[in-house]
Amino acid sequence: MRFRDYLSLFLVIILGFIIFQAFDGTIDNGLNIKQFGEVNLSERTSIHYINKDVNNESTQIIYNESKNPESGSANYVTSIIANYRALDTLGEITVLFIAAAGLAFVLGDHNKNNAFASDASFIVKIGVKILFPLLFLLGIYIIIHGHLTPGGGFQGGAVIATAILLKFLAYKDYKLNHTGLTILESFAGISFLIIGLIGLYTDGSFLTNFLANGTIGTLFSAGVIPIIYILIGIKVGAELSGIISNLINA
Amino acid sequence: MLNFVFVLIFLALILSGFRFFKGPSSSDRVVALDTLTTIISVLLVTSSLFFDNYILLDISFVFAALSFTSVIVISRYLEGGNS
Amino acid sequence: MILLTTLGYIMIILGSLFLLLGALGIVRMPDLYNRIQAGTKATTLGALSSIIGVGLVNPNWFFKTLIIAIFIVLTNPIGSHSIARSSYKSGLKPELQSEIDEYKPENIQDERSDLR
Amino acid sequence: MMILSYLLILLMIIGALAAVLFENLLNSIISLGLISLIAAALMFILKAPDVAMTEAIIGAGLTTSIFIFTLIKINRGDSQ
Repeated sequence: MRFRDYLSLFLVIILGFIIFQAFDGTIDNGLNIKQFGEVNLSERTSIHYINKDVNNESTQIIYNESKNPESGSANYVTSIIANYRALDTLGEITVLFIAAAGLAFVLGDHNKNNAFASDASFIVKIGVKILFPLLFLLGIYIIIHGHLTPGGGFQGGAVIATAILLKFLAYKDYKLNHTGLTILESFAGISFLIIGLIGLYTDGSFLTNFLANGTIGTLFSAGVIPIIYILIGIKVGAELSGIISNLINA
Repeated sequence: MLNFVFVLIFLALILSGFRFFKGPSSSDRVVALDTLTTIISVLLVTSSLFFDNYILLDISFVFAALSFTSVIVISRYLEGGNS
Repeated sequence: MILLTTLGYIMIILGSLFLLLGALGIVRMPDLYNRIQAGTKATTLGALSSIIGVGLVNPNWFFKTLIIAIFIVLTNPIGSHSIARSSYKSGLKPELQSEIDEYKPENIQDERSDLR
Repeated sequence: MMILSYLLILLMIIGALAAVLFENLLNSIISLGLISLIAAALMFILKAPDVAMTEAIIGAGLTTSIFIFTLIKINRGDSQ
Protein backbone atom coordinates (compact mmCIF):
# COMPACT_ATOMS: atom_id res chain seq x y z
CA MET A 1 0.00 0.00 0.00
CA ARG A 2 1.11 3.54 -0.64
CA PHE A 3 1.28 6.34 1.87
CA ARG A 4 -2.05 7.76 0.66
CA ASP A 5 -3.86 4.49 1.46
CA TYR A 6 -2.45 4.41 4.99
CA LEU A 7 -3.49 8.02 5.46
CA SER A 8 -7.07 7.33 4.37
CA LEU A 9 -7.28 4.23 6.59
CA PHE A 10 -6.05 6.33 9.52
CA LEU A 11 -8.63 9.03 8.79
CA VAL A 12 -11.43 6.44 8.60
CA ILE A 13 -10.39 4.97 11.96
CA ILE A 14 -10.37 8.43 13.56
CA LEU A 15 -13.80 9.21 12.09
CA GLY A 16 -15.16 5.90 13.36
CA PHE A 17 -13.79 6.65 16.83
CA ILE A 18 -15.46 10.08 16.82
CA ILE A 19 -18.80 8.61 15.71
CA PHE A 20 -18.51 5.87 18.33
CA GLN A 21 -17.88 8.49 21.00
CA ALA A 22 -20.80 10.59 19.85
CA PHE A 23 -23.23 7.70 20.05
CA ASP A 24 -21.76 6.12 23.15
CA GLY A 25 -23.74 6.06 26.34
CA THR A 26 -21.22 8.04 28.34
CA ILE A 27 -22.04 11.47 26.93
CA ASP A 28 -25.67 12.45 27.28
CA ASN A 29 -26.46 14.26 24.05
CA GLY A 30 -29.80 12.73 23.18
CA LEU A 31 -28.36 10.46 20.50
CA ASN A 32 -27.48 7.46 22.65
CA ILE A 33 -27.72 4.04 21.08
CA LYS A 34 -28.04 1.25 23.61
CA GLN A 35 -26.14 -2.01 23.54
CA PHE A 36 -27.43 -5.05 21.73
CA GLY A 37 -29.51 -6.81 24.35
CA GLU A 38 -30.93 -3.79 26.13
CA VAL A 39 -32.92 -2.11 23.42
CA ASN A 40 -36.57 -1.46 23.99
CA LEU A 41 -38.43 -1.41 20.69
CA SER A 42 -40.42 1.65 21.62
CA GLU A 43 -37.20 3.61 21.77
CA ARG A 44 -36.16 2.42 18.34
CA THR A 45 -39.03 3.69 16.20
CA SER A 46 -41.56 6.36 16.79
CA ILE A 47 -43.97 5.15 19.44
CA HIS A 48 -46.95 6.44 17.52
CA TYR A 49 -46.14 4.18 14.59
CA ILE A 50 -46.00 1.12 16.80
CA ASN A 51 -49.30 1.94 18.45
CA LYS A 52 -50.82 2.47 14.98
CA ASP A 53 -51.68 5.99 15.74
CA VAL A 54 -50.58 9.38 14.52
CA ASN A 55 -53.50 11.34 15.96
CA ASN A 56 -52.78 10.70 19.68
CA GLU A 57 -55.94 8.63 20.10
CA SER A 58 -54.22 5.36 20.93
CA THR A 59 -55.83 2.47 22.76
CA GLN A 60 -54.34 -0.85 23.81
CA ILE A 61 -53.94 -3.20 20.84
CA ILE A 62 -54.24 -6.95 21.46
CA TYR A 63 -53.10 -9.41 18.81
CA ASN A 64 -55.93 -11.41 17.21
CA GLU A 65 -58.61 -9.55 19.20
CA SER A 66 -58.57 -5.84 18.50
CA LYS A 67 -60.82 -4.66 15.70
CA ASN A 68 -60.18 -1.81 13.31
CA PRO A 69 -57.08 -0.13 14.64
CA GLU A 70 -55.84 2.73 12.58
CA SER A 71 -53.90 0.81 9.93
CA GLY A 72 -54.66 -2.74 10.82
CA SER A 73 -51.49 -4.62 9.90
CA ALA A 74 -49.74 -6.62 12.58
CA ASN A 75 -46.27 -5.85 11.23
CA TYR A 76 -45.72 -2.17 11.83
CA VAL A 77 -43.01 -1.87 9.19
CA THR A 78 -45.68 -2.76 6.67
CA SER A 79 -47.94 -0.03 7.99
CA ILE A 80 -45.19 2.48 7.43
CA ILE A 81 -44.23 1.27 3.96
CA ALA A 82 -47.66 0.67 2.45
CA ASN A 83 -49.88 3.04 4.39
CA TYR A 84 -48.24 6.07 5.95
CA ARG A 85 -45.57 6.30 3.25
CA ALA A 86 -47.27 4.63 0.31
CA LEU A 87 -46.45 7.54 -1.99
CA ASP A 88 -42.79 7.02 -1.15
CA THR A 89 -43.12 3.36 -2.14
CA LEU A 90 -44.68 4.39 -5.44
CA GLY A 91 -41.62 6.55 -6.07
CA GLU A 92 -39.24 3.70 -5.22
CA ILE A 93 -41.01 1.38 -7.62
CA THR A 94 -40.76 4.03 -10.30
CA VAL A 95 -37.01 4.28 -9.69
CA LEU A 96 -36.68 0.51 -10.12
CA PHE A 97 -38.76 0.70 -13.30
CA ILE A 98 -36.52 3.41 -14.74
CA ALA A 99 -33.42 1.36 -13.95
CA ALA A 100 -34.88 -1.72 -15.65
CA ALA A 101 -35.95 0.34 -18.66
CA GLY A 102 -32.48 1.85 -19.03
CA LEU A 103 -30.86 -1.58 -18.84
CA ALA A 104 -33.27 -2.95 -21.44
CA PHE A 105 -32.53 0.04 -23.67
CA VAL A 106 -28.78 -0.59 -23.54
CA LEU A 107 -28.61 -4.40 -23.47
CA GLY A 108 -32.05 -5.59 -24.53
CA ASP A 109 -31.50 -7.85 -27.51
CA HIS A 110 -33.51 -11.00 -26.96
CA ASN A 111 -31.95 -12.99 -29.78
CA LYS A 112 -28.56 -13.36 -28.12
CA ASN A 113 -27.41 -16.54 -26.42
CA ASN A 114 -26.92 -17.36 -22.79
CA ALA A 115 -23.68 -16.21 -21.18
CA PHE A 116 -22.85 -19.82 -20.30
CA ALA A 117 -22.16 -21.97 -23.33
CA SER A 118 -23.33 -25.31 -21.96
CA ASP A 119 -26.00 -26.69 -19.67
CA ALA A 120 -25.24 -27.29 -16.02
CA SER A 121 -24.65 -30.83 -14.83
CA PHE A 122 -27.40 -33.40 -14.42
CA ILE A 123 -27.70 -33.00 -10.66
CA VAL A 124 -28.04 -29.23 -10.83
CA LYS A 125 -30.69 -29.51 -13.54
CA ILE A 126 -32.82 -31.97 -11.57
CA GLY A 127 -32.32 -30.00 -8.37
CA VAL A 128 -33.46 -26.80 -10.02
CA LYS A 129 -36.42 -28.61 -11.53
CA ILE A 130 -37.50 -29.68 -8.02
CA LEU A 131 -36.67 -26.39 -6.33
CA PHE A 132 -38.23 -23.98 -8.82
CA PRO A 133 -41.91 -24.48 -7.81
CA LEU A 134 -40.95 -24.55 -4.12
CA LEU A 135 -39.12 -21.24 -4.40
CA PHE A 136 -41.98 -19.72 -6.37
CA LEU A 137 -44.37 -20.83 -3.63
CA LEU A 138 -42.04 -19.37 -0.98
CA GLY A 139 -42.08 -16.05 -2.79
CA ILE A 140 -45.88 -16.03 -2.99
CA TYR A 141 -46.06 -16.90 0.72
CA ILE A 142 -43.77 -14.02 1.61
CA ILE A 143 -45.81 -11.60 -0.51
CA ILE A 144 -49.21 -12.65 0.83
CA HIS A 145 -48.13 -12.69 4.48
CA GLY A 146 -46.39 -9.35 4.20
CA HIS A 147 -48.67 -7.66 6.70
CA LEU A 148 -48.32 -10.44 9.30
CA THR A 149 -44.67 -11.57 9.20
CA PRO A 150 -41.41 -9.96 8.09
CA GLY A 151 -41.11 -9.63 4.38
CA GLY A 152 -43.46 -8.29 1.82
CA GLY A 153 -43.68 -7.26 -1.78
CA PHE A 154 -40.07 -6.42 -2.47
CA GLN A 155 -38.67 -9.47 -0.71
CA GLY A 156 -41.12 -11.90 -2.30
CA GLY A 157 -40.52 -10.44 -5.74
CA ALA A 158 -36.79 -10.87 -5.25
CA VAL A 159 -37.31 -14.53 -4.25
CA ILE A 160 -39.29 -15.13 -7.44
CA ALA A 161 -36.56 -13.42 -9.49
CA THR A 162 -33.97 -15.65 -7.83
CA ALA A 163 -35.97 -18.74 -8.81
CA ILE A 164 -35.95 -17.54 -12.42
CA LEU A 165 -32.21 -16.86 -12.16
CA LEU A 166 -31.71 -20.50 -11.13
CA LYS A 167 -33.61 -21.62 -14.25
CA PHE A 168 -31.32 -19.45 -16.36
CA LEU A 169 -28.27 -20.96 -14.70
CA ALA A 170 -29.35 -24.55 -15.22
CA TYR A 171 -30.71 -24.50 -18.76
CA LYS A 172 -28.89 -22.60 -21.47
CA ASP A 173 -31.92 -22.47 -23.76
CA TYR A 174 -34.28 -20.99 -21.20
CA LYS A 175 -35.93 -17.80 -22.43
CA LEU A 176 -38.42 -15.49 -20.79
CA ASN A 177 -41.46 -14.09 -22.52
CA HIS A 178 -40.73 -10.38 -22.40
CA THR A 179 -44.13 -9.35 -23.70
CA GLY A 180 -45.80 -11.12 -20.79
CA LEU A 181 -43.41 -9.46 -18.37
CA THR A 182 -44.22 -6.04 -19.78
CA ILE A 183 -47.96 -6.71 -19.50
CA LEU A 184 -47.63 -7.89 -15.87
CA GLU A 185 -45.51 -4.90 -14.93
CA SER A 186 -47.82 -2.36 -16.54
CA PHE A 187 -50.86 -4.02 -15.00
CA ALA A 188 -49.34 -3.82 -11.52
CA GLY A 189 -48.27 -0.19 -11.89
CA ILE A 190 -51.61 0.96 -13.28
CA SER A 191 -53.54 -0.93 -10.59
CA PHE A 192 -51.45 0.75 -7.90
CA LEU A 193 -52.34 4.16 -9.33
CA ILE A 194 -56.01 3.20 -9.68
CA ILE A 195 -56.16 2.14 -6.01
CA GLY A 196 -54.67 5.50 -5.09
CA LEU A 197 -57.25 7.30 -7.21
CA ILE A 198 -60.12 5.31 -5.64
CA GLY A 199 -58.86 6.48 -2.26
CA LEU A 200 -58.79 10.03 -3.57
CA TYR A 201 -62.39 9.66 -4.77
CA THR A 202 -63.84 8.09 -1.63
CA ASP A 203 -61.91 9.65 1.24
CA GLY A 204 -60.41 12.73 -0.27
CA SER A 205 -56.69 11.97 -0.29
CA PHE A 206 -54.41 9.94 -2.52
CA LEU A 207 -53.75 6.29 -1.47
CA THR A 208 -56.08 6.31 1.53
CA ASN A 209 -57.04 3.04 3.16
CA PHE A 210 -60.64 2.79 2.01
CA LEU A 211 -61.46 -0.82 2.97
CA ALA A 212 -62.42 -2.11 6.41
CA ASN A 213 -59.45 -2.98 8.61
CA GLY A 214 -60.74 -6.17 10.20
CA THR A 215 -59.28 -8.02 13.16
CA ILE A 216 -55.57 -7.45 13.60
CA GLY A 217 -53.44 -10.50 12.95
CA THR A 218 -55.73 -12.41 10.61
CA LEU A 219 -55.02 -12.97 6.93
CA PHE A 220 -57.86 -10.81 5.65
CA SER A 221 -57.10 -7.68 7.55
CA ALA A 222 -55.39 -4.33 7.13
CA GLY A 223 -57.67 -3.10 4.37
CA VAL A 224 -55.85 -2.11 1.24
CA ILE A 225 -52.32 -3.01 2.39
CA PRO A 226 -52.26 -6.67 1.18
CA ILE A 227 -53.56 -5.65 -2.24
CA ILE A 228 -50.85 -3.03 -2.58
CA TYR A 229 -48.24 -5.53 -1.46
CA ILE A 230 -49.37 -8.13 -3.98
CA LEU A 231 -49.14 -5.52 -6.74
CA ILE A 232 -45.67 -4.47 -5.56
CA GLY A 233 -44.61 -8.13 -5.54
CA ILE A 234 -45.78 -8.68 -9.12
CA LYS A 235 -44.05 -5.52 -10.31
CA VAL A 236 -40.75 -6.11 -8.54
CA GLY A 237 -40.65 -9.76 -9.61
CA ALA A 238 -41.26 -8.87 -13.24
CA GLU A 239 -38.71 -6.05 -13.22
CA LEU A 240 -35.94 -8.02 -11.53
CA SER A 241 -36.56 -11.00 -13.84
CA GLY A 242 -36.30 -8.70 -16.83
CA ILE A 243 -33.03 -7.24 -15.50
CA ILE A 244 -31.57 -10.72 -14.99
CA SER A 245 -32.71 -11.86 -18.43
CA ASN A 246 -31.17 -8.81 -20.08
CA LEU A 247 -27.90 -9.30 -18.25
CA ILE A 248 -27.51 -13.01 -18.89
CA ASN A 249 -28.61 -13.01 -22.53
CA ALA A 250 -26.06 -10.60 -23.85
CA MET B 1 -28.02 -24.48 27.90
CA LEU B 2 -28.15 -22.44 24.74
CA ASN B 3 -25.00 -20.54 25.77
CA PHE B 4 -22.99 -23.71 25.24
CA VAL B 5 -24.41 -23.96 21.71
CA PHE B 6 -23.42 -20.37 21.05
CA VAL B 7 -19.86 -21.11 22.22
CA LEU B 8 -19.65 -24.04 19.79
CA ILE B 9 -20.99 -21.89 16.94
CA PHE B 10 -18.49 -19.17 17.87
CA LEU B 11 -15.59 -21.60 17.50
CA ALA B 12 -16.99 -22.92 14.22
CA LEU B 13 -17.30 -19.38 12.87
CA ILE B 14 -13.68 -18.64 13.79
CA LEU B 15 -12.39 -21.81 12.11
CA SER B 16 -14.27 -21.44 8.85
CA GLY B 17 -13.50 -17.71 8.75
CA PHE B 18 -9.82 -18.63 9.02
CA ARG B 19 -10.14 -20.93 6.02
CA PHE B 20 -12.02 -18.23 4.14
CA PHE B 21 -9.27 -15.67 4.50
CA LYS B 22 -6.38 -18.13 4.08
CA GLY B 23 -7.68 -20.45 1.36
CA PRO B 24 -5.15 -20.76 -1.46
CA SER B 25 -7.61 -20.95 -4.33
CA SER B 26 -10.97 -19.35 -5.02
CA SER B 27 -12.72 -22.71 -4.70
CA ASP B 28 -11.52 -22.98 -1.11
CA ARG B 29 -13.08 -19.64 -0.35
CA VAL B 30 -16.35 -20.75 -1.93
CA VAL B 31 -16.39 -23.90 0.20
CA ALA B 32 -15.75 -21.81 3.30
CA LEU B 33 -18.56 -19.44 2.28
CA ASP B 34 -20.95 -22.38 1.90
CA THR B 35 -20.03 -23.71 5.34
CA LEU B 36 -20.40 -20.23 6.86
CA THR B 37 -23.87 -19.99 5.36
CA THR B 38 -24.96 -23.26 6.94
CA ILE B 39 -23.49 -22.28 10.30
CA ILE B 40 -25.20 -18.89 10.21
CA SER B 41 -28.57 -20.40 9.35
CA VAL B 42 -28.26 -22.69 12.38
CA LEU B 43 -27.30 -19.62 14.42
CA LEU B 44 -30.46 -17.87 13.26
CA VAL B 45 -32.72 -20.79 14.17
CA THR B 46 -31.19 -21.23 17.63
CA SER B 47 -31.26 -17.52 18.35
CA SER B 48 -34.92 -17.36 17.40
CA LEU B 49 -35.36 -19.99 20.13
CA PHE B 50 -33.24 -17.73 22.35
CA PHE B 51 -35.40 -14.69 21.62
CA ASP B 52 -38.51 -16.91 21.83
CA ASN B 53 -40.11 -15.42 18.74
CA TYR B 54 -41.90 -17.53 16.16
CA ILE B 55 -41.86 -14.89 13.46
CA LEU B 56 -38.08 -14.76 13.21
CA LEU B 57 -37.99 -18.28 11.74
CA ASP B 58 -38.97 -16.87 8.34
CA ILE B 59 -35.51 -15.41 7.84
CA SER B 60 -33.79 -18.73 8.33
CA PHE B 61 -36.28 -20.07 5.76
CA VAL B 62 -34.93 -17.65 3.21
CA PHE B 63 -31.34 -18.38 4.22
CA ALA B 64 -31.80 -22.12 3.85
CA ALA B 65 -33.56 -21.83 0.53
CA LEU B 66 -31.59 -19.19 -1.32
CA SER B 67 -28.02 -19.16 -0.06
CA PHE B 68 -26.80 -21.78 -2.53
CA THR B 69 -27.52 -19.50 -5.47
CA SER B 70 -24.24 -17.62 -5.14
CA VAL B 71 -22.35 -20.93 -4.92
CA ILE B 72 -23.91 -22.15 -8.15
CA VAL B 73 -23.24 -18.85 -9.93
CA ILE B 74 -19.58 -18.83 -8.93
CA SER B 75 -19.10 -22.47 -9.85
CA ARG B 76 -20.71 -21.93 -13.26
CA TYR B 77 -18.19 -19.15 -13.76
CA LEU B 78 -15.25 -21.29 -12.62
CA GLU B 79 -16.31 -24.13 -14.87
CA GLY B 80 -15.19 -22.11 -17.87
CA GLY B 81 -16.58 -22.31 -21.35
CA ASN B 82 -18.31 -18.96 -21.23
CA SER B 83 -19.35 -18.01 -24.70
CA MET C 1 -43.04 -33.14 27.73
CA ILE C 2 -39.86 -32.86 29.78
CA LEU C 3 -38.50 -35.82 27.84
CA LEU C 4 -39.14 -34.09 24.53
CA THR C 5 -37.41 -30.91 25.71
CA THR C 6 -34.37 -32.84 26.93
CA LEU C 7 -34.18 -34.75 23.68
CA GLY C 8 -34.40 -31.49 21.75
CA TYR C 9 -31.56 -29.87 23.69
CA ILE C 10 -29.41 -32.98 23.24
CA MET C 11 -30.03 -32.84 19.50
CA ILE C 12 -29.19 -29.13 19.33
CA ILE C 13 -25.88 -29.63 21.17
CA LEU C 14 -24.97 -32.68 19.08
CA GLY C 15 -25.75 -30.75 15.92
CA SER C 16 -23.62 -27.78 16.85
CA LEU C 17 -20.83 -30.18 17.80
CA PHE C 18 -21.03 -31.56 14.27
CA LEU C 19 -20.90 -28.01 12.92
CA LEU C 20 -17.71 -27.42 14.89
CA LEU C 21 -16.21 -30.68 13.60
CA GLY C 22 -17.07 -29.70 10.03
CA ALA C 23 -15.40 -26.33 10.45
CA LEU C 24 -12.35 -28.06 11.96
CA GLY C 25 -12.27 -30.37 8.96
CA ILE C 26 -12.28 -27.39 6.63
CA VAL C 27 -9.14 -26.07 8.31
CA ARG C 28 -7.26 -29.32 8.77
CA MET C 29 -7.94 -31.33 5.60
CA PRO C 30 -5.11 -31.39 3.04
CA ASP C 31 -6.78 -30.48 -0.24
CA LEU C 32 -9.95 -29.02 -1.69
CA TYR C 33 -11.95 -32.20 -2.28
CA ASN C 34 -11.48 -33.42 1.28
CA ARG C 35 -12.49 -29.97 2.49
CA ILE C 36 -15.70 -30.17 0.48
CA GLN C 37 -16.36 -33.53 2.10
CA ALA C 38 -15.93 -32.17 5.61
CA GLY C 39 -17.58 -28.84 4.98
CA THR C 40 -20.74 -30.20 3.45
CA LYS C 41 -21.51 -33.60 4.89
CA ALA C 42 -20.78 -32.78 8.51
CA THR C 43 -22.46 -29.40 8.44
CA THR C 44 -25.56 -30.75 6.71
CA LEU C 45 -25.96 -33.38 9.42
CA GLY C 46 -25.30 -30.81 12.12
CA ALA C 47 -27.75 -28.29 10.73
CA LEU C 48 -30.43 -30.95 10.31
CA SER C 49 -30.02 -32.18 13.88
CA SER C 50 -30.00 -28.69 15.39
CA ILE C 51 -33.02 -27.47 13.48
CA ILE C 52 -35.12 -30.54 14.26
CA GLY C 53 -33.98 -30.16 17.88
CA VAL C 54 -35.36 -26.62 17.99
CA GLY C 55 -38.64 -28.02 16.66
CA LEU C 56 -38.69 -30.61 19.45
CA VAL C 57 -37.98 -28.09 22.21
CA ASN C 58 -40.91 -25.98 21.07
CA PRO C 59 -43.47 -28.37 19.52
CA ASN C 60 -45.59 -25.57 18.06
CA TRP C 61 -42.73 -24.73 15.72
CA PHE C 62 -42.14 -28.29 14.54
CA PHE C 63 -43.76 -27.96 11.11
CA LYS C 64 -41.84 -24.85 10.16
CA THR C 65 -38.49 -26.25 11.31
CA LEU C 66 -39.23 -29.40 9.33
CA ILE C 67 -39.65 -27.30 6.19
CA ILE C 68 -36.37 -25.48 6.87
CA ALA C 69 -34.66 -28.86 7.28
CA ILE C 70 -36.13 -30.05 3.97
CA PHE C 71 -34.80 -26.97 2.21
CA ILE C 72 -31.33 -27.56 3.66
CA VAL C 73 -31.40 -31.20 2.55
CA LEU C 74 -32.41 -30.15 -0.95
CA THR C 75 -29.99 -27.28 -1.46
CA ASN C 76 -26.71 -28.16 0.27
CA PRO C 77 -25.72 -31.21 -1.85
CA ILE C 78 -26.38 -29.33 -5.08
CA GLY C 79 -23.98 -26.60 -4.03
CA SER C 80 -21.20 -28.97 -3.01
CA HIS C 81 -21.55 -31.05 -6.17
CA SER C 82 -21.38 -27.92 -8.24
CA ILE C 83 -18.21 -26.65 -6.55
CA ALA C 84 -16.48 -30.02 -6.85
CA ARG C 85 -17.28 -30.38 -10.54
CA SER C 86 -16.29 -26.84 -11.44
CA SER C 87 -13.02 -26.92 -9.55
CA TYR C 88 -12.11 -30.23 -11.20
CA LYS C 89 -12.86 -28.74 -14.60
CA SER C 90 -10.89 -25.59 -13.84
CA GLY C 91 -7.81 -27.71 -13.30
CA LEU C 92 -7.36 -28.23 -9.56
CA LYS C 93 -5.83 -31.65 -9.03
CA PRO C 94 -6.31 -33.66 -5.84
CA GLU C 95 -3.26 -33.68 -3.64
CA LEU C 96 -3.44 -37.35 -2.71
CA GLN C 97 -3.47 -39.24 -5.99
CA SER C 98 -6.09 -41.95 -5.90
CA GLU C 99 -6.40 -45.02 -8.09
CA ILE C 100 -9.85 -44.26 -9.40
CA ASP C 101 -10.62 -41.10 -11.35
CA GLU C 102 -14.02 -41.64 -12.86
CA TYR C 103 -14.29 -38.11 -14.13
CA LYS C 104 -11.42 -38.31 -16.65
CA PRO C 105 -12.69 -37.68 -20.17
CA GLU C 106 -11.78 -41.17 -21.41
CA ASN C 107 -13.58 -42.88 -18.53
CA ILE C 108 -16.98 -41.38 -19.19
CA GLN C 109 -19.04 -43.89 -21.13
CA ASP C 110 -22.37 -42.18 -21.67
CA GLU C 111 -22.94 -38.45 -21.49
CA ARG C 112 -25.22 -38.24 -18.47
CA SER C 113 -25.86 -34.54 -18.87
CA ASP C 114 -27.98 -35.14 -21.96
CA LEU C 115 -30.75 -36.72 -19.88
CA ARG C 116 -33.65 -34.46 -19.22
CA MET D 1 -24.77 -13.21 22.31
CA MET D 2 -22.85 -9.97 22.55
CA ILE D 3 -19.43 -11.57 22.10
CA LEU D 4 -20.86 -13.40 19.07
CA SER D 5 -21.92 -10.05 17.62
CA TYR D 6 -18.42 -8.68 18.13
CA LEU D 7 -16.98 -11.70 16.30
CA LEU D 8 -19.41 -11.14 13.43
CA ILE D 9 -18.46 -7.45 13.24
CA LEU D 10 -14.77 -8.39 13.21
CA LEU D 11 -15.31 -10.89 10.39
CA MET D 12 -17.23 -8.25 8.45
CA ILE D 13 -14.46 -5.66 8.80
CA ILE D 14 -11.77 -8.13 7.75
CA GLY D 15 -13.96 -9.19 4.81
CA ALA D 16 -14.36 -5.59 3.69
CA LEU D 17 -10.60 -5.02 3.85
CA ALA D 18 -10.04 -8.26 1.95
CA ALA D 19 -12.55 -7.25 -0.74
CA VAL D 20 -10.51 -4.12 -1.35
CA LEU D 21 -7.06 -5.70 -1.11
CA PHE D 22 -7.50 -8.94 -3.10
CA GLU D 23 -5.74 -8.94 -6.47
CA ASN D 24 -8.20 -11.32 -8.12
CA LEU D 25 -11.63 -9.86 -8.89
CA LEU D 26 -13.42 -13.17 -8.26
CA ASN D 27 -12.07 -13.26 -4.70
CA SER D 28 -13.37 -9.74 -4.15
CA ILE D 29 -16.83 -10.82 -5.30
CA ILE D 30 -16.80 -13.79 -2.91
CA SER D 31 -15.80 -11.44 -0.09
CA LEU D 32 -18.73 -9.18 -0.94
CA GLY D 33 -21.01 -12.23 -0.61
CA LEU D 34 -19.54 -12.89 2.84
CA ILE D 35 -20.12 -9.27 3.86
CA SER D 36 -23.80 -9.28 2.92
CA LEU D 37 -24.27 -12.66 4.63
CA ILE D 38 -22.86 -11.36 7.91
CA ALA D 39 -24.80 -8.11 7.55
CA ALA D 40 -28.01 -10.13 7.39
CA ALA D 41 -27.06 -12.05 10.54
CA LEU D 42 -26.24 -8.81 12.37
CA MET D 43 -29.55 -7.25 11.34
CA PHE D 44 -31.25 -10.34 12.73
CA ILE D 45 -29.45 -10.05 16.06
CA LEU D 46 -30.33 -6.33 16.24
CA LYS D 47 -34.00 -7.33 15.83
CA ALA D 48 -34.69 -5.79 12.44
CA PRO D 49 -36.21 -8.81 10.66
CA ASP D 50 -37.44 -7.03 7.55
CA VAL D 51 -34.05 -5.54 6.72
CA ALA D 52 -32.40 -8.87 7.49
CA MET D 53 -34.66 -10.67 5.04
CA THR D 54 -34.01 -8.11 2.30
CA GLU D 55 -30.28 -8.27 2.87
CA ALA D 56 -30.32 -12.09 2.81
CA ILE D 57 -32.26 -12.33 -0.45
CA ILE D 58 -30.53 -9.55 -2.35
CA GLY D 59 -27.07 -10.26 -1.01
CA ALA D 60 -27.22 -14.02 -1.32
CA GLY D 61 -28.33 -14.41 -4.89
CA LEU D 62 -28.85 -11.33 -6.94
CA THR D 63 -25.85 -9.09 -6.20
CA THR D 64 -23.30 -11.87 -6.56
CA SER D 65 -24.79 -13.04 -9.83
CA ILE D 66 -24.94 -9.54 -11.29
CA PHE D 67 -21.26 -9.03 -10.42
CA ILE D 68 -20.38 -12.38 -12.00
CA PHE D 69 -22.21 -11.49 -15.22
CA THR D 70 -20.30 -8.22 -15.32
CA LEU D 71 -17.05 -10.14 -14.84
CA ILE D 72 -17.93 -12.43 -17.77
CA LYS D 73 -18.53 -9.40 -19.96
CA ILE D 74 -15.21 -7.81 -18.90
CA ASN D 75 -13.26 -10.99 -19.69
CA ARG D 76 -14.90 -11.27 -23.07
CA GLY D 77 -13.96 -7.69 -23.86
CA ASP D 78 -10.35 -8.45 -22.95
CA SER D 79 -10.09 -11.46 -25.21
CA GLN D 80 -11.43 -9.72 -28.30
